[in-house]
Amino acid sequence: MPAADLSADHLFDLYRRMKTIRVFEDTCVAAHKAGEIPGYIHSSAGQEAVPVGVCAVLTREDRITSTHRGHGHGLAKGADLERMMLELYGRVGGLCGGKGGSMHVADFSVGMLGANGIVAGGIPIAVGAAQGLRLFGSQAVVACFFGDGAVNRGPFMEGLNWAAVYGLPVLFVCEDNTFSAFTHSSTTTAGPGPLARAQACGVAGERVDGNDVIAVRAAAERLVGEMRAGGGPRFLWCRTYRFSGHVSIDPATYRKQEDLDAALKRDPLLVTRGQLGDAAAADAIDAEVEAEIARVQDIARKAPYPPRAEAFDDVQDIGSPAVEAAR
Amino acid sequence: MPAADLSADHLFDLYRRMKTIRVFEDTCVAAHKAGEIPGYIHSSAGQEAVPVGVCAVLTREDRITSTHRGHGHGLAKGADLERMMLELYGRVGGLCGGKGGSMHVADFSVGMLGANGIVAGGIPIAVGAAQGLRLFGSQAVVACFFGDGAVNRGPFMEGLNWAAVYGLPVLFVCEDNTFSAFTHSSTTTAGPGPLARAQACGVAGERVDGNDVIAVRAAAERLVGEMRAGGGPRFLWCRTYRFSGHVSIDPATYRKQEDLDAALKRDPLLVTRGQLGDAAAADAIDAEVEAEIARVQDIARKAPYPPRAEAFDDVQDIGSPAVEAAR
Amino acid sequence: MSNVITMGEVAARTLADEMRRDPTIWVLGEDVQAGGIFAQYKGLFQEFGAARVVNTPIAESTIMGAGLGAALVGTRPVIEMRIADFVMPAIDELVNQIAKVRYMFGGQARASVVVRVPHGLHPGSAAQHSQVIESWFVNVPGLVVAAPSTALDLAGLLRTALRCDDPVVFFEPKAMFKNVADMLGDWPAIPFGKAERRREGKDVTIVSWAQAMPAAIEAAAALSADGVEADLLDLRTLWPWDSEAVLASAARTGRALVVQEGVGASGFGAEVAVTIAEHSAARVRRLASPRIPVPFAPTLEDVCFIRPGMIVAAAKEMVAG
Amino acid sequence: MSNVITMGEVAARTLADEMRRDPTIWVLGEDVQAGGIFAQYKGLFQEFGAARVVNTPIAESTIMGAGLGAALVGTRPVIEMRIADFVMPAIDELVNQIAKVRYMFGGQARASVVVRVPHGLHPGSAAQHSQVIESWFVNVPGLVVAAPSTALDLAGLLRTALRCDDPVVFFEPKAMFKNVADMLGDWPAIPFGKAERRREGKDVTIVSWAQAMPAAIEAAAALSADGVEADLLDLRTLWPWDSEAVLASAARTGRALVVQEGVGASGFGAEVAVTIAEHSAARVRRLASPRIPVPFAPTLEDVCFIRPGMIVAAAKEMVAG
Ligand SMILES: Cc1ncc(C[n+]2csc(CCOP(=O)(O)OP(=O)(O)O)c2C)c(N)n1
Ligand SMILES: Cc1ncc(C[n+]2csc(CCOP(=O)(O)OP(=O)(O)O)c2C)c(N)n1
Ligand SMILES: [Mg+2]
Ligand SMILES: [Mg+2]
Repeated sequence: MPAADLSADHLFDLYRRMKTIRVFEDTCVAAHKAGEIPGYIHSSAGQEAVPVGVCAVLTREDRITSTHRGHGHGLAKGADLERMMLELYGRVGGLCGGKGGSMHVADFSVGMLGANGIVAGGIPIAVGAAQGLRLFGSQAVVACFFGDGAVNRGPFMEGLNWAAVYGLPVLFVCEDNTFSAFTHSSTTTAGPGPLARAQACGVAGERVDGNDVIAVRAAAERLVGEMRAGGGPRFLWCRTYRFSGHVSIDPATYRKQEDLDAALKRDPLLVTRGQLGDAAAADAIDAEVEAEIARVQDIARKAPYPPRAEAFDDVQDIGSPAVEAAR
Repeated sequence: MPAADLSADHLFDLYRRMKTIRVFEDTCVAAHKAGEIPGYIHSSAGQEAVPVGVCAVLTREDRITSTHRGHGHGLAKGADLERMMLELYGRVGGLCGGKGGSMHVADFSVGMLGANGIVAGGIPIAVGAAQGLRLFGSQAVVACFFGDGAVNRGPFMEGLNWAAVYGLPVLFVCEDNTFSAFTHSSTTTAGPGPLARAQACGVAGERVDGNDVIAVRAAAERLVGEMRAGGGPRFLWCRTYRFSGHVSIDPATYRKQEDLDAALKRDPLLVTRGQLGDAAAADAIDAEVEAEIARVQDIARKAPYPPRAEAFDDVQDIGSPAVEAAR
Repeated sequence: MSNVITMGEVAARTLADEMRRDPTIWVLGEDVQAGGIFAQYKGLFQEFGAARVVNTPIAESTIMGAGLGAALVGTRPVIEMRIADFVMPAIDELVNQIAKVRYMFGGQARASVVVRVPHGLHPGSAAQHSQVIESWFVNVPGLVVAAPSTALDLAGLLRTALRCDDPVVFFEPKAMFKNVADMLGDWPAIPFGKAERRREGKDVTIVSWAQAMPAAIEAAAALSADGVEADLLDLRTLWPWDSEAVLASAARTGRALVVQEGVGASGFGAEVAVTIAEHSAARVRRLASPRIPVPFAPTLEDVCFIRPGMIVAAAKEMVAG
Repeated sequence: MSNVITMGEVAARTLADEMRRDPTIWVLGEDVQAGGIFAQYKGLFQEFGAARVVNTPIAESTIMGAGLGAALVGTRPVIEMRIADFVMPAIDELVNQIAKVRYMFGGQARASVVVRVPHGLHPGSAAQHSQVIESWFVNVPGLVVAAPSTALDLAGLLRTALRCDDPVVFFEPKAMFKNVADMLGDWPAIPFGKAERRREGKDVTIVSWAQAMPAAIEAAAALSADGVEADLLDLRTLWPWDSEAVLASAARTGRALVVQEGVGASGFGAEVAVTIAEHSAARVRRLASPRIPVPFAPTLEDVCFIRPGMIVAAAKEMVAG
């Protein structure tokens, strides 16, 4: 049965979003391995409950910042599925016109301020976005996603302190998937963990089971509620596990099989299915999602690459290379 | 009376060092205002108990890193007074041959790895020094001095985490003089303070009255003892107050007169004099110190500037500008 | 009625003007409420308050990155960097993020920020407080780079920077902030990419900018006294830079001397001089600081300065040779 | 007996060699225990253990700064930066500290570090994983800059870097790490500052380095087939760089084409070309990537690559013109 305070519809909707992310990731990893998608793919399979749970309590006006593993964040915030697929394929119509690819998916129309190829790169951007919004008198909040590896980079602490100093409505979401690339994060992170670091900078928060979308959603709701009431920044530490390698071609041999097996048993999709308690309905959603993603993949495969001349657009207006080229 | 566990001799020695720093700073500020010393002077007047208390428990083999306000750290670690004065005057015989000046005083012969013009710049250097020393099997420890403003820069957290991850013997000493340049640090630092940040990164420590050299020394002794016993990094938060402006020419109008008055009553030299309980002996030390600093200032005033050609030395061996110039 | 003020005050007044015009402009940086270390923000806190003149923690990465975030939601931050040397902790945010967001995201985003960067030699400042790093940002697509040398140019280019949608790295001549000028009239916006002719001449082109300009002006006068007429151009902006004016001048004189403060090796002077060499038959030569960190002692530091005499000598050699 | 291995393995074996020789050499960086992302540290953890092959937190500032600290007490750290784009968070430590410590402290200190930086275009890597920033470090006094293009040069220059007391920024051609070569014999140290002639010719000098070299070699062969003999120099080190060899060649041919990967504006090619223009009568021209961030889609990204055909066309134009 769905949790008491969530309607069945809403829970099905959360499940559908999570499933969409999963199938999207798996499809893109396969397409990358098949040579259809250039560059790298960082799959968020196994972590879907985090962005879906958090974004469920955000409005379209709210903003998010993301990471190199950003497809799920974008899809959870409402980015267009077809255009995201087109972007990963580097085709015309992609979210970024093919200029960004997987690591730079963004959809500003829904408040998704961009994936980021730099670990912790989104953190200063998130606090600044909150500061800018305040200048306009906006009530919007900002959710800032980052990994467990990012908590060791300086901008993490700078951003926490910054948000607390100015009392900015930023929800810091640590998506703790256990690994920093090929390294178990426990070997490079000292102390009691991300939440303690946040508290030491004056940012209160919670730790939550990142595989349980209902729990993530509930915690996010509490924290964002406090933020909207003027409480300043909050922190949400979500424990989860990365199902794939760091990038699509990483066999992740550094990982213990037993850990992976244990994690797979706690697959967030399985957890949610259990909470839904309606396997047939879930199966139906699965089928719809798979069809939808097959459809957009087909579109992406057939779409043209952007014309070469577009490489010179959108660099800058003044001193533009287009001007130089035309000389 | 001297504290029970410190000999009178030792306490007199601590007082002499503190007084030396004070007179050095005051002399250099005056010389800078008189146009004798170029560049900037960041005086550490009022903060002398911190470096003197900490360095009292270090051996010559131990290393320290420092800040832009580094004269006191150097003198406390045993850097040559005359050569430091020569350096500030930019003369031949200066610690750095006149290449560094006030902001870059260093004396590697006594383990003083340099002042630093970059806030928090010494922190990564300190942890790396400890790591390097360990590779050689050295038992030496590293004390890392930085200000209360530095705790908001990313390398601060990176360095704490780093030292804890590798269990390195680094004593992080936060010399909290209340200000970050022209800004009261309380307005830019959120949360319960530097020590809490350290603890959140797995670094234990203490808070101490930074104007009481006996208390600083005692805390440093405890913490360094734990470090030498293999306990890993420790943190010492020293509360003190900057008597001068940020630089010699800063009138510090942003400072409340009552705060300054209160701080002057807690002048670390007065505190130590009280602990010494022998005004005549202290007066005698004062006179000796003043004479000594007048002596080295006189030497510095008369020393020649380095010859122009030396500007091209010590840049690099391969691709040296000296080679280029000679071509 | 005279209006004798410092260059720092000119900067502050220009910014105040623009902040009155556009409520989305705001400032963030260390100690900006105190007026900035060169008085270049003097009075702004008093007029615009803490919401628009934001004192920040010492956290350059986040000063730069937060400026970007605020730009992405539609404000126009002025990002104060104190001095060029302190940009370094913020280069990731400037180069990997600000310069690229518009492009990476296919035009969805704009980073309309002005990054203010006092730069150059300042006596007694030594290796970590004296650097010139212009060429790095010319090398970075997405960035506009300005480097005025006079109060009027600083005002006019700052105005343009605050009105333009591209991110601008705005280098300011830090040793000249205290110079006073009689700033009569108003200080109109100046377009990027237009050099200013400081002296007209037929014998040799001298191209310079930023803190090397005063020496270049003095040298040009001295040359004239000796019968050598220099065509002296102040670039004022480094990207885009006025290659048209420079090439036209070089074509007329047949000789171009490029004079810059800061290390010559891969300095911006190389880009100017090589462009002349590629596109004209003019002979080229550079004058710049040697490839050494800036030393402290006055006798050593002296080797980093470009003195008028050096320019005179180089120009005469070119004219003779 | 053949010894066909990848360039990544060549790098790892060379480093292993030197680590056996000198116990003060050690490595720090992200994922180095896993062998590095290009296998350039393969096997080192197994041989030297966790004390000398140190996996670090994701903290570039401190990776760089800790490397410096360890150098100041006498060790020789190899500082792994993963890719050039990630040097940016560590530029303060590299430029404000490492490059200057010896000088600022009047020769008391040495920063004998090797900063390894895989750089350049790598298909599909987009704006934040493809940059070429060589010229920034040529602009920084105190630094040696290497940029080999072959396995043998990588091995030989890495050896030299590990034996030299100056800090070396060691750029590695990241898209070539998987290339295999038959690495017979041993791989001796190669001095910094010596270019390698890849082809001899009298008609036009082509100067290149790093990832632009393969295209230059192909172009030189194609030119020869068309009767144009190029004198092709691979610089291998960018500071110091072999201006002697370049100037001698340019004097012989009277034309010099400088070919680089990465943005041309204030790229290192400008320094090379302008030096030729200043010191010889040779005509100069540059080929480089346009001043745009590196885009993702293959059709767009293509404009950033220097293709052999472009070199051939430019060289022929120069020879004809
Ligand atoms: C500044 C920086 N350093 C290194 C990298 C290379 N890198 C990409 S992802 C990654 C691991 C990040 O770990 P985490 O923050 O936990 O995110 P996850 O990949 O687990 O989602 C690393 C080291 C980078 N992109 N940026
Ligand atoms: C990275 C960096 N940013 C800014 C500065 C300019 N600056 C020099 S000292 C200082 C204040 C430092 O405050 P704190 O760390 O408390 O040290 P204190 O001056 O009080 O000793 C600032 C902002 C700098 N030197 N380096
Ligand atoms: Mg992770
Ligand atoms: Mg302070």
